[in-house]
Amino acid sequence: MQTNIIYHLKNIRHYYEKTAVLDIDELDITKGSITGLIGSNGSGKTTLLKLLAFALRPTHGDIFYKGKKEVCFSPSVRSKVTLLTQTPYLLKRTVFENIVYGLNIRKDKTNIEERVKTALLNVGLDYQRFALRKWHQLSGGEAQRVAMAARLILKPEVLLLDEPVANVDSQSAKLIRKATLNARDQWGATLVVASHDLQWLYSISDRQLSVSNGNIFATGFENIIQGPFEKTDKSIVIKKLKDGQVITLKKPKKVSNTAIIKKNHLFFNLEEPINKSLDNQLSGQVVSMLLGEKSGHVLININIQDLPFTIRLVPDQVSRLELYPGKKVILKFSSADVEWT
Amino acid sequence: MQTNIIYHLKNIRHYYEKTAVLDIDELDITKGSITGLIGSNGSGKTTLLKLLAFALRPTHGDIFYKGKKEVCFSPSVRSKVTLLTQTPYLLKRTVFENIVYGLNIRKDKTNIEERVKTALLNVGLDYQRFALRKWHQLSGGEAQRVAMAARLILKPEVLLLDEPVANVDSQSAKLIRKATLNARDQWGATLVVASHDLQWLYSISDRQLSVSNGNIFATGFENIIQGPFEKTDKSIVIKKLKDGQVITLKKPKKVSNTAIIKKNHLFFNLEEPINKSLDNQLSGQVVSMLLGEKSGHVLININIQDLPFTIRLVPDQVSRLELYPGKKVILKFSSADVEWT
Amino acid sequence: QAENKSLMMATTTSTDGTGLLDYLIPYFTKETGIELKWTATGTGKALALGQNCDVDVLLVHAPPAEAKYIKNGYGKDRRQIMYNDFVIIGPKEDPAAIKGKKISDALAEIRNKKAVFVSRGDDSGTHKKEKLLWKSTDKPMPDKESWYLQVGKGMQATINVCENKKGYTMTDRGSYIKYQSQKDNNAPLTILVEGDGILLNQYSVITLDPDNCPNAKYELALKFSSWMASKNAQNLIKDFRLLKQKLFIPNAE
Amino acid sequence: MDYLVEGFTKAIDLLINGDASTWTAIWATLKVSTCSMALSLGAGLPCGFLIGYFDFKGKRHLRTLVDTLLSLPTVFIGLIVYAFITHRGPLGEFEFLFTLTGIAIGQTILAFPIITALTATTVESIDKELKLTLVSLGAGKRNILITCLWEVRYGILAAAVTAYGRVMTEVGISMMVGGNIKYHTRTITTAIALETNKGQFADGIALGLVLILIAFIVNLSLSFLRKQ
Amino acid sequence: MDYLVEGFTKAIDLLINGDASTWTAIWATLKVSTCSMALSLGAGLPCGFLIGYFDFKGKRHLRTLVDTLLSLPTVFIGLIVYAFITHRGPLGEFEFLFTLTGIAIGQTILAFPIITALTATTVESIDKELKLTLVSLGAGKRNILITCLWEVRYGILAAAVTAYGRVMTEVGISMMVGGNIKYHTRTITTAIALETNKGQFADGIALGLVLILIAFIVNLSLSFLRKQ
Ligand SMILES: Nc1ncnc2c1ncn2[C@@H]1O[C@H](COP(=O)(O)OP(=O)(O)OP(=O)(O)O)[C@@H](O)[C@H]1O
Ligand SMILES: Nc1ncnc2c1ncn2[C@@H]1O[C@H](COP(=O)(O)OP(=O)(O)OP(=O)(O)O)[C@@H](O)[C@H]1O
Ligand SMILES: [Mg+2]
Ligand SMILES: [Mg+2]
Repeated sequence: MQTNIIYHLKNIRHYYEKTAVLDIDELDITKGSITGLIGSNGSGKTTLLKLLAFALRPTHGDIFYKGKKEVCFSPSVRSKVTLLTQTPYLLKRTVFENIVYGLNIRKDKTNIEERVKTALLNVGLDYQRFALRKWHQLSGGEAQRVAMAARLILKPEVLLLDEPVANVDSQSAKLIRKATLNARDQWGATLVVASHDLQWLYSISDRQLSVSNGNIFATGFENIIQGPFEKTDKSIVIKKLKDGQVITLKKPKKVSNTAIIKKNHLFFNLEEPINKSLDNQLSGQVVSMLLGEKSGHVLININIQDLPFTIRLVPDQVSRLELYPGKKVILKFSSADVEWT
Repeated sequence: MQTNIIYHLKNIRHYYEKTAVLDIDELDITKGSITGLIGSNGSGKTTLLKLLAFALRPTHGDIFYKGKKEVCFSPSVRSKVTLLTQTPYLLKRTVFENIVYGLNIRKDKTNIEERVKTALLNVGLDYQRFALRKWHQLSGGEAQRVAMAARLILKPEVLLLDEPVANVDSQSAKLIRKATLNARDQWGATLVVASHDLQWLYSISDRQLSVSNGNIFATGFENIIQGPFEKTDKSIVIKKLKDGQVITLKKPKKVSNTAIIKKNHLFFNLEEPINKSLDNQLSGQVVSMLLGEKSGHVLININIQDLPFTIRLVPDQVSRLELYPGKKVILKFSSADVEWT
Repeated sequence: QAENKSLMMATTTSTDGTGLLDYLIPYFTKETGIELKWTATGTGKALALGQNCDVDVLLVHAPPAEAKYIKNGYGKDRRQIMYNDFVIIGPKEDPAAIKGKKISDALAEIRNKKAVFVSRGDDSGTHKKEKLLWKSTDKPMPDKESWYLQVGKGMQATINVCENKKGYTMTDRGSYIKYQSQKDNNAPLTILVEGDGILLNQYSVITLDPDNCPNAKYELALKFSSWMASKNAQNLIKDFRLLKQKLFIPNAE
Repeated sequence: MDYLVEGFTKAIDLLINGDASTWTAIWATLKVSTCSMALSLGAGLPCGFLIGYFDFKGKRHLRTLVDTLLSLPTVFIGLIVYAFITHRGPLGEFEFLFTLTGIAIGQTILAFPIITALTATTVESIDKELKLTLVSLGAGKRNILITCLWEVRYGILAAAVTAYGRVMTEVGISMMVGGNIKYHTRTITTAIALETNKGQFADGIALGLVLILIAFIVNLSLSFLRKQ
Repeated sequence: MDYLVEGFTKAIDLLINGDASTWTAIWATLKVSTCSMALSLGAGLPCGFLIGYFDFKGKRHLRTLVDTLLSLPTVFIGLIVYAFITHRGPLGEFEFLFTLTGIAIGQTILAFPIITALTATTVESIDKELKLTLVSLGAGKRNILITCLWEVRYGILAAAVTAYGRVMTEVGISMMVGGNIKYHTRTITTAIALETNKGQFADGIALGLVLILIAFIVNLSLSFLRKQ
């Protein structure tokens, strides 16, 4: 069991100058898993990925790789972990040279050309058209995909992807998804992927972590309500929405500005009531319904005003509830079911 | 009428070295309109936007701005048209200085601070936290949004946005959407926006142009089938899908590799048949359903194998058809209804 | 072997600049089989090089300094080889009217008239001599006076400044001839004072004291100094012409 | 060897109770180098920018030319300038010969290619995105010039410092054009050359140290422009 | 004025039927400058990289120091080197005095700070993303050094060219350490100085032109490394 935990983070705190940006008490990542990182801008995804890539040293705390505490440049991680940075940097060389760079470092010279061909193919680029292009002769998405190819060709143990499909068209996104899954299935790579394209991320990751200003909850696609909240009496806090609707929540023990409501605590008006006081009844609208291609679940995004909620159902549930985008619905949940970070 | 056409492109051909990347016979953009550019990577969106920004001179052809033929640096466009580049570049200064840079150029000094505050607010950044940050102390999405703010504050006549929401979280994407619409409504800005986030793009643009290797069709969200096609007899061509299904299409007059099928020529099996030979009957699956926030329409994405099709319905149509993500459907259309570019 | 058959000499710019060495040394090498290299610098640096044993022999012209040098035990057996003489040159117009005067009077005139006088000011043999002459006018050495320009350069450069400043200067004849030749003999500066005994400019060869510099090639150095004093060499010096004019008068005992 | 030590003490002595000649030399050096730096920067920065920023045919040849000018020997420059400003020369009437102005002219010619070449290289390294951004923000030609130079300010600073070092330490021009006239056009470097020629190595070292001290003070004050 | 023209013709004459002394001078110049460039690049590039790439406390002060070394007068360097290699000096027995080796040593000291300072500045301008990319691709320290320098190759080239110009044109070191001995340690620049001292301005110009021609050829061949 222990053996197949590849990353173990302990009491990680990271500061830029004085500002804390990451605060992780404990985090395990199992071998061969695909972890999705979700979080608003500036929540700390990139920072976390840099830490995992050992490209940045945490201000406090240790990162264990395969049970051993590792740091920058230690040979046991150097050529095993690779990171696709958020804004990929291409060396001032041809596409071909960019892709083989990592191989050259590893002194790996076996049928390069073939492998470059396949690497490019995996990201949907044609060898003939692109191999000899200069680094600056690419479009945004093409550059992004070349960078991706340069990582895939290394067949690394750990593949860290920071926004791999930003600037990438939907077709290519599919390809990258395929390549990603392929990496896991073919050589058992462990992947950590940060993306704002929830549908895409949901379609590749078997576990989602939401990052919210430096904190991590090992529970993806939960519904996060950010403060500010107003205190009324000792026991509860409330958040007023623009249209006058009010969300009531049980007061947090320690001060906190981030409330979480688990999916399974959310109910539709259409569902049969259950023995529980669902004191929050919020009317909203279904904005989108996405099929999670791996799980076969359907993700249903509902806006209460501009507060987004997500519920996960199986297709026939959906059809039973007769949901469709644009449909008005009422969401219910109990103020007691809130969890605070 | 003529007066409210702000851009008129005529016989534009653009080449990088020898390779042609843009080929537009004619294109008009009306004042105060919001145009969405859709297209796969490398289709030419960025190039087109650079041309519209007069930051790049087309190899052939002319661009008329408000009826006058304009070129780089001509004062009548210089301070009126502004472009948000795909990978935003921040000057090596503080966020504040970055945002006011354009104003300084315009010698505009009236209550700067207030305007910066609102500009930052419009992209969801807090003045206190960010104004004095250095350019390199920002996360990817924050940088993107700062760049956006630096454009919005100029209140330009024309705002060209290249992937404004790549790297941006969904909340901020909403804000940017609001700011964009606001720009049009408040000071009648004309916008051209390129994005791969179709839902988002659909939610802001009143007209979509698909760019496909250098060609432009003034018809958004149509279904584009890219070649290669196999010729069988003189009159038709076919495309075989992996699962053996076959698409048959009327042969193009001039050689072409891109077939278009208009939405209104697509039909569901569930719909009552009409007097027309729908010789294409393709089985696929609904993958997502998105509410077009402006039009109130619902976009339904269907995959026939990995060939994406899009249909646009009104919500109650959807509910009548009882569509939901994951549902198997049959798409029908007539091989005669194809259009070739 | 050839290595220790080669000799290093430090000399003054005038001997090198006039081309005397280029003319003379090949004969020396031919006759003695000794290769001679030389570096031409100011007298002061030449002596310093000797003092540090970086050269084997010196050919210089600053009798007082030389005496002191030998007294300090850096040098040995100084041998007079030849002399040329110094002249005072100035503009043809001769504003201070010093033509034909005794040297001390001439300098006095220049001082009174505040006529521009350009000095080497580089502690070279020439400069030392000039200072000597000023002393002979039993007035304090001029220094900050606006008409007294100390240029701290080689002779030609100094003459050059002098011409541009339309001033007077003291130079060795050789350098003047060379300068004259460049102006193809219609030079704005002409000789105004010459032939005074005090104006003689004695060149001597000095070998380094082997006690001070054991590594110095004393034997070869002696060979050189005696060759320079030899009939043969003296004749060569006598016959040396720069632009058809005698430069150096051999006077070795 | 020992004259190094001696030179050190002498340097301190010079600075504490330095004689007039030293101070005038220092003063002359400062005046001349400042002046020539100002001129060469004024001319070199724009030229460097134009060469570096724009792509035009013959650009590479122009670069080669400028790079070649980096190898102009100071004595050579001295001779050229002299030819023009000597009394017989075309600019004779201005009487620049044996003046600090004359030296400054020569040193400007010396520093100009350095500033130009290094500026051009730095500007060439500017990100294409920046150019695009500036144009799209409505920057005019002047804005672009200034902003770009500011973006690569550290490169420009390096160019300036390098040129300054060259100007401070050159001898050939000061000798030829200035004439190394005591109390007038004698600079520290010509003084060093002179002392060395005299065999007064210690004094040479001392003056050298003084020069370096000056350079150090200048660079120290510049270093506060550096990235913290 | 007229000696400029004369010098030009003389230069051509020198090159066509140049006398032995000219050719030896040219040869000496080439040997010495090549050697000192090789040494200073070998030492300066890594130093410059380390200073530029890493952030450490005291970095700014180190930069200031290096920048100050840019203002080392050549005569001063000459004196220092002389102090060590004179027969009385600690390195006396190697007999570097009045040899090209001696000059090369001095010129290396001259070029080293230029290479270091300019390399450091160029490397500092390297994109943070590059560093991250290299590390994440598993590049070792040596890979990083080489790749980074290659990424900023034009900046490095500029540094080299600037240093080369400095080395080619310096007089002080060659004079002091080399002794300007005809047929042995006479370089083109010392020859120019000598001719000028003799008042043979035309010859000075001629030799200067020869030097510039050499520099031109070198830069021309380098220019093919430049961006097309
Ligand atoms: N060099 C820096 N100095 C100071 N603060 C920084 C620096 N880099 C990032 N930050 C801050 O740290 C926080 C986390 O940054 P990070 O890049 O990890 O966010 P992110 O989750 O990747 O955001 P995005 O989705 O926009 O990429 C942000 O608030 C950002 O402002
Ligand atoms: N400098 C260049 N030299 C040569 N070809 C180029 C250059 N820049 C872009 N291209 C090519 O031109 C085509 C259009 O590029 P463009 O950036 O306009 O595409 P795009 O639609 O913006 O793609 P993306 O969605 O990835 O941004 C691409 O095929 C690209 O490879
Ligand atoms: Mg990020
Ligand atoms: Mg683009």
